[in-house]
Amino acid sequence: MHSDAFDRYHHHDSALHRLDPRIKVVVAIAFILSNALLPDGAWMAFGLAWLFLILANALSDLGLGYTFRRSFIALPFALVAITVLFSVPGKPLSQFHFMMWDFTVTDAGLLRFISIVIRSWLSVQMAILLVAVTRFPDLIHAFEHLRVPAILTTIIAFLYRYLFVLTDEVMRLLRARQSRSAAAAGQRSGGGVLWRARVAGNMSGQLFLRSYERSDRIYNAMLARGYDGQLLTLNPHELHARDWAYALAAFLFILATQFVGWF
Amino acid sequence: MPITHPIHKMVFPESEGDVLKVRDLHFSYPDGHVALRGISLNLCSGDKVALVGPNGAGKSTLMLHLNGILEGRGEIELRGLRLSRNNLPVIRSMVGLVFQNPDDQLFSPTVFEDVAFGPLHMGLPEADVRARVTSALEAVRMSAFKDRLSHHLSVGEKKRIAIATVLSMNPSVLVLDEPSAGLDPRARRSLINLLRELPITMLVSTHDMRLVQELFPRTVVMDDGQIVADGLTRDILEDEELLTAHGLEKP
Amino acid sequence: MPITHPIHKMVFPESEGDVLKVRDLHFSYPDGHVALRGISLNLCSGDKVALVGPNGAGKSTLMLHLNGILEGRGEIELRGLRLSRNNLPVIRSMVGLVFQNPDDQLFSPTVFEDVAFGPLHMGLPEADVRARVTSALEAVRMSAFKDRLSHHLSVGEKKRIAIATVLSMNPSVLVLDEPSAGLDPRARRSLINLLRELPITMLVSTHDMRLVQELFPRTVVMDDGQIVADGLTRDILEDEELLTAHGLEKP
Amino acid sequence: MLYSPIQPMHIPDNFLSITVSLICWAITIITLGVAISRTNKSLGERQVPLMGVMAAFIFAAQMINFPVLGGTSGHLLGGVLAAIALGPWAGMLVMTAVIAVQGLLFQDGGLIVMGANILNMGLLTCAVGYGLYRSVIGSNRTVKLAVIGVAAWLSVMAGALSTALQIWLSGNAQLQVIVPAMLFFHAFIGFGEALITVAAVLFIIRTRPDLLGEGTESAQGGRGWILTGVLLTLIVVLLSPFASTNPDGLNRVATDLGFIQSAQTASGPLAGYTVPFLESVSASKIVAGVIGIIVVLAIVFITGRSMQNKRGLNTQSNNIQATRPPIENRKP
Ligand SMILES: Nc1ncnc2c1ncn2[C@@H]1O[C@H](COP(=O)(O)OP(=O)(O)OP(=O)(O)O)[C@@H](O)[C@H]1O
Ligand SMILES: Nc1ncnc2c1ncn2[C@@H]1O[C@H](COP(=O)(O)OP(=O)(O)OP(=O)(O)O)[C@@H](O)[C@H]1O
Ligand SMILES: [Mg+2]
Ligand SMILES: [Mg+2]
Repeated sequence: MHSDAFDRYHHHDSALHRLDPRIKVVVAIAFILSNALLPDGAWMAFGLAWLFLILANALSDLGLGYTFRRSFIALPFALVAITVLFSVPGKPLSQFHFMMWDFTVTDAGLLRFISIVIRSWLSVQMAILLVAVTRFPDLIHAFEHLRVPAILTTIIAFLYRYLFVLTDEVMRLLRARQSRSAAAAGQRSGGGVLWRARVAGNMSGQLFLRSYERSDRIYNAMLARGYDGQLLTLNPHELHARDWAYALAAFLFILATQFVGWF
Repeated sequence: MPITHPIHKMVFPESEGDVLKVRDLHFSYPDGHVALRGISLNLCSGDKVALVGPNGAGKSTLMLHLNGILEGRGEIELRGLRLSRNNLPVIRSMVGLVFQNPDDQLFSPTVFEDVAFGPLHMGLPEADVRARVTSALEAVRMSAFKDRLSHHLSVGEKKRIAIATVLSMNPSVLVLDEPSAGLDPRARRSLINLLRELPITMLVSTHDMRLVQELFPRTVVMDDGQIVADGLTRDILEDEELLTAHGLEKP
Repeated sequence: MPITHPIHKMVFPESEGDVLKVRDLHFSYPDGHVALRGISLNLCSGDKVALVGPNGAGKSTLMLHLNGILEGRGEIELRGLRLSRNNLPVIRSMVGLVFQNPDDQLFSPTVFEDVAFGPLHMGLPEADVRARVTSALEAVRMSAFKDRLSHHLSVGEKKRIAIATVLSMNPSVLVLDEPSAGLDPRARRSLINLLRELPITMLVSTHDMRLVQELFPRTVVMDDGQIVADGLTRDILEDEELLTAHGLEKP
Repeated sequence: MLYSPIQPMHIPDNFLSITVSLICWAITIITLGVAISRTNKSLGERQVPLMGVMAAFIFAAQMINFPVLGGTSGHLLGGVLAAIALGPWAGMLVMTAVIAVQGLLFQDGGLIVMGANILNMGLLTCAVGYGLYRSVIGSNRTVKLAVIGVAAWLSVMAGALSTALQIWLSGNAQLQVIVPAMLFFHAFIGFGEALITVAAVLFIIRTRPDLLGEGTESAQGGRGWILTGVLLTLIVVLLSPFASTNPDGLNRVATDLGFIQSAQTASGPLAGYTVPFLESVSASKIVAGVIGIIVVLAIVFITGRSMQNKRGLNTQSNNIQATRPPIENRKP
C-alpha cells in the first residue's frame, strides 16, 4: 500500500523506458560484466564506461544526477574492499600494526582498491538505472524470455506482489509493539535481551502463520480461476528494429570500452 | 428457538430457470469440525441472493463448494451440469468466486495480468482474452487501470478489480464473500451501485444488513452449518425473533 | 462547501479536566504526502469521542501521533506532560493505542503473554504483572481465555484481547482505530456494550455511523488532514450537508 | 525504516574476481536445477503460491528487529527457518528469490556475484540448517530447539566462511585476516539468528504443529541431508581455525589450482583470474572470463530447457489435464 519506497521505478515516457526489457537487462549485465573484466587502473576505459552511463541517463529522462545520487546509498559497501589495500603484493607505501597482524599498504593494493571502488560504483549505477526505467513485472518477463526457469520467475513475481502486503503487515506489527513499549515513570524498561529476542521471534512466527494461511487462500483463489499447476501470462513484449539498433549501439560502445581498457 | 422453515423452491418474477442447485450438502473439515450439515439451495437465473449468518455459520465453506475447491457429500448442479472431478474446469468457468480480501484474489503484479488469468487458463486465444479483459474492466469502470500495479490501488479499487477478474470468465453465477467489509461509506456506495447494475445471478455473503435490505430481494440465513431461513428479504428482516436467534440485527 | 466551525473547547457535564491536548499538529509522510494540516483537539477526562471521516482523512495518522510513533510539528500534551523524545516511554504507558486489525496487536502465542507484554516491558515485578493481566482480562470479560492461543480465537474475541493488552498498562486515554470493522452483529453489539462500560477516556475512529450515534456524545469530523467539525453528535448527524460533503452518511 | 535491512554478507559487484563469481554461479545453478526438479515432485501445484508468499515472508520478516547491545539490533536472515518449514529444496528456491530481489530491486548485492550471494546466504544456510534439523526430527522438543539454535548459528558462520574464502580466492584479502574478521563479526549476527529462529519455531510448534510436519515428511534423501549437514558443520568447525592460524596450506592448494598467483613480482595486481597454462596474463584473463561465461550460459540454457519439459508432467494434477504449453511458449 504505502510502501511505495520499495518501488524504484520512475514513471516517464523516455526512449529508455520504451526499450524492450530484454534488451535493457542484457545490456545492463553486459556493461557490469565489462566493468569486471577491465584491468586495474584503466582510467580511460573507466571514463568511457562513465560516459556510457551518462548517455544512458540522458536517454532516460530521469535527470543526470539521479543514479549518481542514489548510488551513494550503496557506497558504504566499498569499505568491505579495504582489505585489498594490504593483500596485494607490491611496493610498500606505509605500514602499521594491529592486534597480531602487520599491515602493509602497497601501491598495487591502492591501485586495486581505487579500481574496485570505481568499477563497483559504475555497476551499481547501472543496476539502479535499470530498475528505475523498467517496471519490475517487465523485468520478470524479460528474465522469463531469457530462459530463467519459470518456477523461479513465478516465485519472484509472487514475492514482488506480496512484498507490499507483508511489509505493511510488519510495519503495523512493529508499531503495535512500539506503542506498548512503555515505562512506568522513573522505571528502567525493556526487559532482557533474551526476552526481546523471543518477542521478535514470536512476531516472526505470527507473520509466518499468517503468510502460510494467506498462501492457502491465494491458492483457492487461483483454483477458482482455473489454475491447474501452470501459470500462463500474455507477454506484451515484441522486439522492434529500434530495440535492435539500441542493442547494437550499446554493444559496440562496450566493446570499444574493452578495447581502450586493454590496449 | 422458533425457526422459519426453509423454503426450498422459490420462483421470483424475474427467474428464468435454475442456474444453481445444491442438494443435501454435508462437509467436515479434516480436523473433524462439521461445517455443513445438509444444505439445499436453488438459485434461478437473475436472482440476487444474500447469504447471512453469524461468524462460523459456514457461509465461506459453502461458497468454496460451489466451484469445487472443497468437496463434500451431496450434489451440486450448475446449469444442469453435475459437479464432478472431470468437469471442474468447466464448472470453475461458470462460477465466479470473489474472496473477501482482494489481496488474496489479486496475486499478479499488474491489473491486466490478473484479469487475464482466468480467460488464459480457459485456453482462449489471445484476441479473445484481450477482448474479455477490456469488457470486464469496463463493466467495473476500471478501464484506465489496466497497466497499473495491483499493490498501489486503494481497497475500493482493489475490490472492483477483484470482481473484474471473475467477470472476465463470463460466469453464470457470481459468488461474493463479504464484498463490503472494510470499505468506507463512499466506496461502499459505489460497490452497491456496481452490484445493482451487473446483470448477472449472484450469491453474496455479508454481515452488512443494510446492504441486504437495499440490494437483495431474497435472503438466505445460515447458522451452524444449516440453512435456517430462505425467503423474501422484507419478510426475514421483519422477523425479529429469527434475527436475534441467529446473532443478526435489523438494519 | 459549508463547514461547521470547529468548536475548540467543549466542556461536557462529566468532564473533570484536560487529559489530552493537541495544538496545531502538522505532519507529512516521508514521500511528501501531507497527512495532517494543523490539528487542534482537546479531550477531557471521561470524554468518549468519535473520530469520523472518509478514507485517507488522516485519522490513523493522528492516532499514531498521540503516543509518539509518528512525530509531527506541533504540541501534544498528556495530563500536562508535554510529549517529547525523552518521555516517550511514559507517554506510551498513558495512551493505550488499539489498532484496527487485532492480528497486528496480538503477536505472542498465548493470550496471557500478549496481555503481559506491556507491564513486563514497563519493568514491573512479576506479582504486579499478574495482577494487571488478571484485571485487564476481567475488564473485557475474557478471564477464561488466559491460556488460549491467540491465533485460534474469533475476530470478536481477538478484539477484546487486543483491548485488554492496552488496559493492562493502565492508560489514561484509550485510542481505538476502527474497532468494529469486520465484526458480525453479535460481536459488534458486545463490543459496544464493552466500550460503554469501560470507565475511561476514549477516542475512537470509525466508519460505523450507527456506532457513533449509539455510543459517543461528541464527534469530531476530519477530512483532508483537518478537523472540519467538532461538536455534539446529535448536531453533527443532523447536518446532512456536512456529512455528504465529507463522504459520510446518516445512520 | 522502509528499506531492506543491509546485510554485511551481500557482496557487491566487482568484489570477487570473474572466475570465482562464475564458479559460484555454476555451483548455484546446478544446485538450483536439482532443487527445482525436487520441489516439483514433492509439493505439486500448490507449491507456487506457497513458495511465493513464503519468499515475501522471509523478506518482510527480515524487518523485524530487536535491540541487542549499544544501539545495534538483531534480525532474521531466514535460511534455516525456510528450510525447516518448507523442506530444504523449496527453502533454497525461496531464499534464492529473496536474494535475487534484494540484488535486483535494492542493489543489495551485485548481479555478477549474485551466484555467490545465493550460494552463501541461500543454499549453504538451508543445507546446514536442514541437515542438522533432519538428524533430530524424532527427538523431543528441547533437543530439537537446541539443535535448531545451533544450526541457525552455524548456518550464518558457514555463509560467512564461504564469503571469506571467496574474497580470498579472488585475491582481495589475506586469509589470516579475512577469515577471523568475518567469523568474529558474524558470530554475533548468528547469535541473533539463532534466538529468533528458535523463538519462531517454538511459536509454530505451539500454534500449528502440523505445519512443521509437512516440510519434514517430504524428507527425500533424508540420510543424505544429515550427512550434508554434518559435513558442512565439520568444515566450518575445522576449516575456520585452520584458515586463520595456518593459511599456508590453503594457499598452496589454491595456487596449485591456479586461483592465486604465488608470484610476488610484477604480475601482482592481476592476481585473480588466470588460466594457468596461458603465458600472457592479460589474454588469459579474457579467455578465463569468456570460458566462464560460456559455461554458465550453457548450464542456464540446459537447466532451463529440462525444467521446462518437466514442469508440465511433474505437477500433481490429479483432476485436470495439464497439456497446455508452459509460459515461455505462449509468446504472441
Ligand atoms: N480450514 C479449516 N479447518 C477447520 N475448521 C475450519 C476451517 N475453516 C473454517 N473452519 C470452521 O468451519 C466453520 C465454518 O467456517 P466458515 O469460514 O465457513 O464460516 P463463515 O460463515 O464464513 O464465518 P464468517 O462470517 O466469520 O466469515 C467455523 O466453525 C470454522 O471455525
Ligand atoms: N506510510 C505512508 N506513506 C505515505 N502516505 C501515507 C502513509 N500512510 C498513510 N498515508 C497517506 O496519508 C493520508 C492519511 O492516511 P490515514 O491512514 O491516516 O487515513 P485514515 O483517515 O485513517 O483512513 P482510513 O479510514 O482508510 O483508515 C492518506 O492519504 C494516505 O494515503
Ligand atoms: Mg466467511
Ligand atoms: Mg485508518
